[in-house]
Amino acid sequence: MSNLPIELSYALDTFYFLICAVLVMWMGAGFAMLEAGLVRSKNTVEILNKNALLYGIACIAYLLVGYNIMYPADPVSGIIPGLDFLLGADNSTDAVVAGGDDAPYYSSMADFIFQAVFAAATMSIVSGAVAERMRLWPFLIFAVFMVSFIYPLEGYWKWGGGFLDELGFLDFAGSVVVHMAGAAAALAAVILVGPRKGKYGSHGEVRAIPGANLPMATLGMFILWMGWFGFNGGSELKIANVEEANAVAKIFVNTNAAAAAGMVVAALFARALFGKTDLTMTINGALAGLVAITAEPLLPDAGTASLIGAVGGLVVVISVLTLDKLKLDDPVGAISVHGAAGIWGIFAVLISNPDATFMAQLIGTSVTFAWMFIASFIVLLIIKAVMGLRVSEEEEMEGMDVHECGMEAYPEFTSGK
Amino acid sequence: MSNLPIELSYALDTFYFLICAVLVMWMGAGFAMLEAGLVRSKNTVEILNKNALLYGIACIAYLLVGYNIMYPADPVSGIIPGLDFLLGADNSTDAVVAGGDDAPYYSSMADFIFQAVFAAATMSIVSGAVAERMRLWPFLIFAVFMVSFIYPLEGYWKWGGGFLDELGFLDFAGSVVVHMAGAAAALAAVILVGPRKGKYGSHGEVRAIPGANLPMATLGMFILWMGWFGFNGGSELKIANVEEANAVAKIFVNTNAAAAAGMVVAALFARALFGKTDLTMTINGALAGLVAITAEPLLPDAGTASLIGAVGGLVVVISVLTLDKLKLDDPVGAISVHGAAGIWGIFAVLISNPDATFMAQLIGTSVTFAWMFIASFIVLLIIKAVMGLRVSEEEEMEGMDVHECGMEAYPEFTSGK
Amino acid sequence: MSNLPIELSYALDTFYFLICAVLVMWMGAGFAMLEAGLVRSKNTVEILNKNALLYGIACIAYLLVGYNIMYPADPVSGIIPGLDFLLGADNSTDAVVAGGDDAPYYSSMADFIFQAVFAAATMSIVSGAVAERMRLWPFLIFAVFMVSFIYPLEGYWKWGGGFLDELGFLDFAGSVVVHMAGAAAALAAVILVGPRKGKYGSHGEVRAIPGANLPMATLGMFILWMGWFGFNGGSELKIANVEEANAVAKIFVNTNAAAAAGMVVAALFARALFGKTDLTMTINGALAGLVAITAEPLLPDAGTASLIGAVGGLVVVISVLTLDKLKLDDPVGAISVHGAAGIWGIFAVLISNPDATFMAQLIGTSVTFAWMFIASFIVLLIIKAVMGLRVSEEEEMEGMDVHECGMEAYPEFTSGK
Amino acid sequence: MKLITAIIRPHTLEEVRGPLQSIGVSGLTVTEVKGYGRQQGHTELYRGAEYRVSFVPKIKLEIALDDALLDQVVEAISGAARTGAFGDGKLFIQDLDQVFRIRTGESGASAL
Amino acid sequence: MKLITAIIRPHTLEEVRGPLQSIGVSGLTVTEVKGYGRQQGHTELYRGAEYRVSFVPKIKLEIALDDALLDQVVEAISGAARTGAFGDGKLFIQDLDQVFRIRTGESGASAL
Amino acid sequence: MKLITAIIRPHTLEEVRGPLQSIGVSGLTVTEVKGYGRQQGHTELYRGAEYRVSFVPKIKLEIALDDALLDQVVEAISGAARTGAFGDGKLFIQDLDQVFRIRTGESGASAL
Ligand SMILES: Nc1ncnc2c1ncn2[C@@H]1O[C@H](COP(=O)(O)OP(=O)(O)O)[C@@H](O)[C@H]1O
Ligand SMILES: Nc1ncnc2c1ncn2[C@@H]1O[C@H](COP(=O)(O)OP(=O)(O)O)[C@@H](O)[C@H]1O
Ligand SMILES: Nc1ncnc2c1ncn2[C@@H]1O[C@H](COP(=O)(O)OP(=O)(O)O)[C@@H](O)[C@H]1O
Repeated sequence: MSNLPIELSYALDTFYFLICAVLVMWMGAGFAMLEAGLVRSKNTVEILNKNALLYGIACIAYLLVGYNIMYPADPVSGIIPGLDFLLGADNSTDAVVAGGDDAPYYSSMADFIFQAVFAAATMSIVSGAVAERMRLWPFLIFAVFMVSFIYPLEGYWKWGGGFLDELGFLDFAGSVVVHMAGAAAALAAVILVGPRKGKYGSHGEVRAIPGANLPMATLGMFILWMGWFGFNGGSELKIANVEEANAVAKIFVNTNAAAAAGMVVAALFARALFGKTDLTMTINGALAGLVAITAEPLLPDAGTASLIGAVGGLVVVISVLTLDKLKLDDPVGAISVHGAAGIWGIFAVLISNPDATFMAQLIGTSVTFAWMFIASFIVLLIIKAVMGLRVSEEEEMEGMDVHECGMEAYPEFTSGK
Repeated sequence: MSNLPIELSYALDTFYFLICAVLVMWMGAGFAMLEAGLVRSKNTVEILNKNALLYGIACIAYLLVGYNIMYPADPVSGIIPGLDFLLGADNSTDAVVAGGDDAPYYSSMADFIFQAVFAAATMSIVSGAVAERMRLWPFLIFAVFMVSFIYPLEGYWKWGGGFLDELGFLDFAGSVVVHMAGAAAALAAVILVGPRKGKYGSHGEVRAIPGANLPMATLGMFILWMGWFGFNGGSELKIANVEEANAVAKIFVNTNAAAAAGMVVAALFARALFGKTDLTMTINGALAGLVAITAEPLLPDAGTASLIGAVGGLVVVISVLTLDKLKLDDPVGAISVHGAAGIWGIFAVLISNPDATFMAQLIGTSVTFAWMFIASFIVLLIIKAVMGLRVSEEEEMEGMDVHECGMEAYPEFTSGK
Repeated sequence: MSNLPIELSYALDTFYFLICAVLVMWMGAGFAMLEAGLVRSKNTVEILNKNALLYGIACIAYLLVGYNIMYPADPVSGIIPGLDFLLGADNSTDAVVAGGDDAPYYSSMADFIFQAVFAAATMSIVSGAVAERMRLWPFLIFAVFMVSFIYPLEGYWKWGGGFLDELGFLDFAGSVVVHMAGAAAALAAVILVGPRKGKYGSHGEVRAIPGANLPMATLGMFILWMGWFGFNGGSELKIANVEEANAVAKIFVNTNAAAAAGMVVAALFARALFGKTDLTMTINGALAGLVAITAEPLLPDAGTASLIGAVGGLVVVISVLTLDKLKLDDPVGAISVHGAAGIWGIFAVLISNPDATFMAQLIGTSVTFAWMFIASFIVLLIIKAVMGLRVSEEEEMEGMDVHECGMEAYPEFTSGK
Repeated sequence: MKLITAIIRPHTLEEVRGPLQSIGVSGLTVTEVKGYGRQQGHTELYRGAEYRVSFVPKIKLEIALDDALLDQVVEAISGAARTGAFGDGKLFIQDLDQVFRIRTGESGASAL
Repeated sequence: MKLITAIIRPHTLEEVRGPLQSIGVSGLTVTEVKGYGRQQGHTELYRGAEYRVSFVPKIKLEIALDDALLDQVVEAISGAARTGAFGDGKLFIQDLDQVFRIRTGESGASAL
Repeated sequence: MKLITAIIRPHTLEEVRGPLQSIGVSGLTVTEVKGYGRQQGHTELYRGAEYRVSFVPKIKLEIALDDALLDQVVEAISGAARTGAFGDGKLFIQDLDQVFRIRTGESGASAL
């Protein structure tokens, strides 16, 4: 009975963790809706299949091996983690009530699922960037490698206590560890598969390929925004005392403020540039604000958080336009949202966290980028050699849905385009 | 260590508040989907932009000044609050564990975000009513004023401890303070912008203008219903003891019961009137049930709550038909759902709350309505004079999406209508 | 003050229960989206009306009488419960802090709403199976009987402490008590209303009738997956100590793992069979994995949970193909997902729960199936005699939306099909 | 050569196809249209306001064919598309000056 | 008999219908089409890239009628569909060899 | 005057437009249609049941033009729309009695 408060604390922290995990899991639906809304109708079933299956594959791969690589029981060195499979037993009541600094204060199962949904989110970033041309199963095979090894290894370097962590690299909830990492892999994939047919004209002009269902894309944004409360809020890892509860609440406020500011600024900026209020930029702006604040959602006050998000909103618009100039075709803006805004976010840590150093942030970002880009590039190259990455020209013209999935997304509405 | 229970209590209350805030934030998506489903496809991108951006603007405006007006540290009088900006520091552990009646029992940051999403919800009500003809940026500028001053002031009068509160006006979670207030502003806007072209025939006949995507609208209803658990449940403000936990649970039960009854009764009533089961009335009925119970979701038993919701379902159907007779064009039924059912709800408090008086409810409702309507009317009149409120006839005919947003919602499906 | 920990424990358990209830309520939206996506556009408004109204009716009917039948205060025998109406008072603080084994540890109102949303879910299963031909109001009248008596009675036999429970029948969160039960009722309805016109050719060939909106169906899957964390996680009934918190966390992990495995395996299996990656099978696979693990989500380790889900994914694909061979027309695969995978799930309990016996599982399943099927069949037969179950051939050809609801789901897009 | 334009009920399309193929019609073009004739639409309802959907969904078939097939095709379509109720549709026959097959450049009857 | 094909602005459809009915046009077929003439489309914008929507949505009316009604109908459509701006549309007149009513099998003018 | 009706593959529309404009075709009307000729559709799959999507999406172009332009336009469309595989499409040529421009009331060749 006298242990009840400690047990309650453990239970509350576990519950908080589980709810945050559910919110992050829900982001899978957000990515699916966002991407399904921003591709053409003829590639919609395929992108839905990708988003659903990548989530499933990520959960399995991370359970099997990814989690143990990222959080090894017994790491070999700051660079090389160990290798282990599946999950161990959960904490015993005795260990919990024993107290002391090392006593576990939440379920390790809750920890696992929270980490697993992060891995899935990283992979979701890639699917949008290669939409409408990368084949389904080569993509899913890449997902296996990505979630089993590529992502967990860099995750270990920072969050698993590896060398980037020791170096003082600071990334609270993953502006770089998750978002830019996903964007780096996406960049490798985009370079390897090339742009969609017809995206860039022979005279270098950029051709718009409008998405088929904008309400769906907007729903995706709202879902991601909602899920981000779990993403950042859960990354505090504890809520069960006054200080921690305040911290989580502040993270909620800052996350929301950054998203709001990123959205409004991107919309205003797009309007100034184009003369119209581009809804896809409104959406990308909100997401960029969220990515930008993710590296440090706790220390800034709400005003500063708004500014960090606002700059994210500017960055994403510029990045979208720039990538198109570079003929890097990213149908949903994933590289801009998660990559460009992620890099901004990681350096924005310097604004509010006195422990952050420019060099550590730079090294952490560079190392993560290099690893994610190169490792992804090599794995994709091998898959390309073995089975090919891209659909045939005819399949692309007629749509991946019929060829890969034997089905149309909107069989009663779709026109012959 | 002996303070652990108090700290836990604080953490649990804060967590509960944050989760409720997430649910109410999610209502933003609900409004967006509801409205995007009930307008024509040619105005869909614009209404999505409105719903997304108004949420962002509301969060920023409420952070900057609205929150401080609604909950002033140092009010001038029962009518006039103070003026202050941004947020202060959160509660210290010492203040919390000190105990006593005044000791804070949840994070003030959590309080802020919970209040902020309420402000956004109030604004969301307006967007639906003026859909398909009010221009985007004039609307968003109105949102700035609405969330910075107009809504917080009346909010202060009741929830901030102002004169309506002292008067004994009772409105638990905002049937009037939020919902009817939003509807009053919407009414002012509807009067000023006028009906959609073609809505009312020259011989006074009412023409149907069907919404383009009914599944989306239904999703919106479900999202709002889900979010309402946070809206009403969070308004109990505390959960961390037996009595409060019971109270929150009862609020959940009653909220759900009222929505269910409102929905079923509205569907039956519509079927009796029209001979068909009108899905838009089913949707509006559920929302009306929710609005009706919002003023007092705690005291009635579940049976009474069902009755209150059921009457809400009747009220909304009658109100929709009546507004059309009055040539007040409200494409989504926002004024009926939030205004008419809100007024019913505020008087339904008399059924179960012995402290409620007819006069207090009447004065509270009248004052809130008058303020919201007149203040909104004046601000909108000024915006109208400066930049105009309504799109040109040509823009209206061709759709706001292309003109305001340069984009179509369903570019591959939309016909030439 | 010294009671604070006990009160906190009560509050935490209540809060956990309420959140789980919200997640299960949200499954109503999941079913609505899934079904609205998988029917033809001409029957979409009707299926949305069905899903919305059945949820409302279920909540009311369960409140009025269903809950008391399922959990009688004073049961007559192991087979016959009592009859009682509405809800009693909630637990007093005194009773809670008194402690002891019988002391209530969460709000009975929270219990009610958690149970109510389960009843609604059971009914939702039926709506998908009879989509596109069973008339709206006969269906809703059936829902009244189903949620008032048919489901609560078998619920009493197991979860209310009736004879199946005493027999040692084990069904943690309802693979059989909820899912197979719903499927059995659906089967009765499918047999009585017959297949959709044109589904089966005169030479026995099976004709595909593609759903109109696959993104919507995919969203439905994600919503259901999300809601299932509440469905299974809440069925642990307690979280407020180390052991229980670990249990809930493990249930989350296993639920997710089973869904992931079911999805991936069904997709692979469908690809092997058909040469294409059938999105509807991906979706059904995930749901089958969820149904399969529902009977015992706590005891298996995550690897075993994955296997249980994986087999669920195989089962559902085979079942979908088999039902079509038997000319049992189930447009959304409800009987396969909830029935076939539910039966697999109930026997999979034998794998990890040493207390389970084959005989008890068999008897429990058979009794539940027999009761649900026969009782539903009889009630439906009576409704059929009184008012008919099925739309006329002309109504079916032109679509139920115009005839039953006077409205089209996508008036601007739908073609003349 | 002739061009037959047939306006038929959407759900009779499948019934019409078979006979046409057995006659030897080598191709046809389908358009979703709306129209009215003696059949005058129906009313729908939206938030209590009735509105006439005055144009009923129909399918338009266009078939280019050799004069020799004309009567048979008219017969076949009429037979398969008739239900006897208002709304069964119309057949319009026009002269066709010339036909080209894009793939091969053939023209005239051999291009049909 | 003649077949009039009119390409008009979508929102003028309702204005055109009334006059046609009073003249005695007993049926018509509507198709959603896109096109350009002197009116040359407009630009939309997507993620910063402009693109021409070169084809403007139009409504195509097809009306089979007796030669006697031709002038009146041309008049009526022209009058109701004219706004005076580019994009008002075109009328095409063709000969119609034969018409059949599927429901009854009638042919010729009585089938219109 | 002639009316050319061309049934082409959807994605060749953009290739066809340019040449037509250089020839001096002043307007055209586009309809989304489905059809079959030698190209016979494809199968899709839904929940294990195969089904033929027998009609392939096509684009129908209608161009009213002066007789003088006819050959050039036939040439231009054939050239730009040809891939050499089944499904390239057809061209139908019909006489056009009369044309009116609604905006101005002009008729005949000057209305094209
Ligand atoms: N005179 C006409 N000109 C063009 N299309 C017509 C005409 N009359 C009928 N149609 C087309 O044929 C369709 C079916 O006509 P319908 O109502 O069946 O006439 P009826 O029953 O008198 O034969 C109409 O929806 C319309 O699309
Ligand atoms: N030569 C033509 N052949 C076929 N359709 C045409 C032709 N010219 C115009 N159209 C159709 O008529 C519509 C309206 O043409 P419009 O721009 O109004 O020409 P104008 O203003 O010169 O009369 C176009 O969108 C197109 O669909
Ligand atoms: N006889 C015909 N009458 C009407 N339309 C036709 C005819 N033949 C072909 N078409 C149209 O032309 C399109 C292309 O035909 P296609 O398969 O290319 O024939 P081919 O390869 O023999 O030229 C078809 O989809 C159909 O829409």
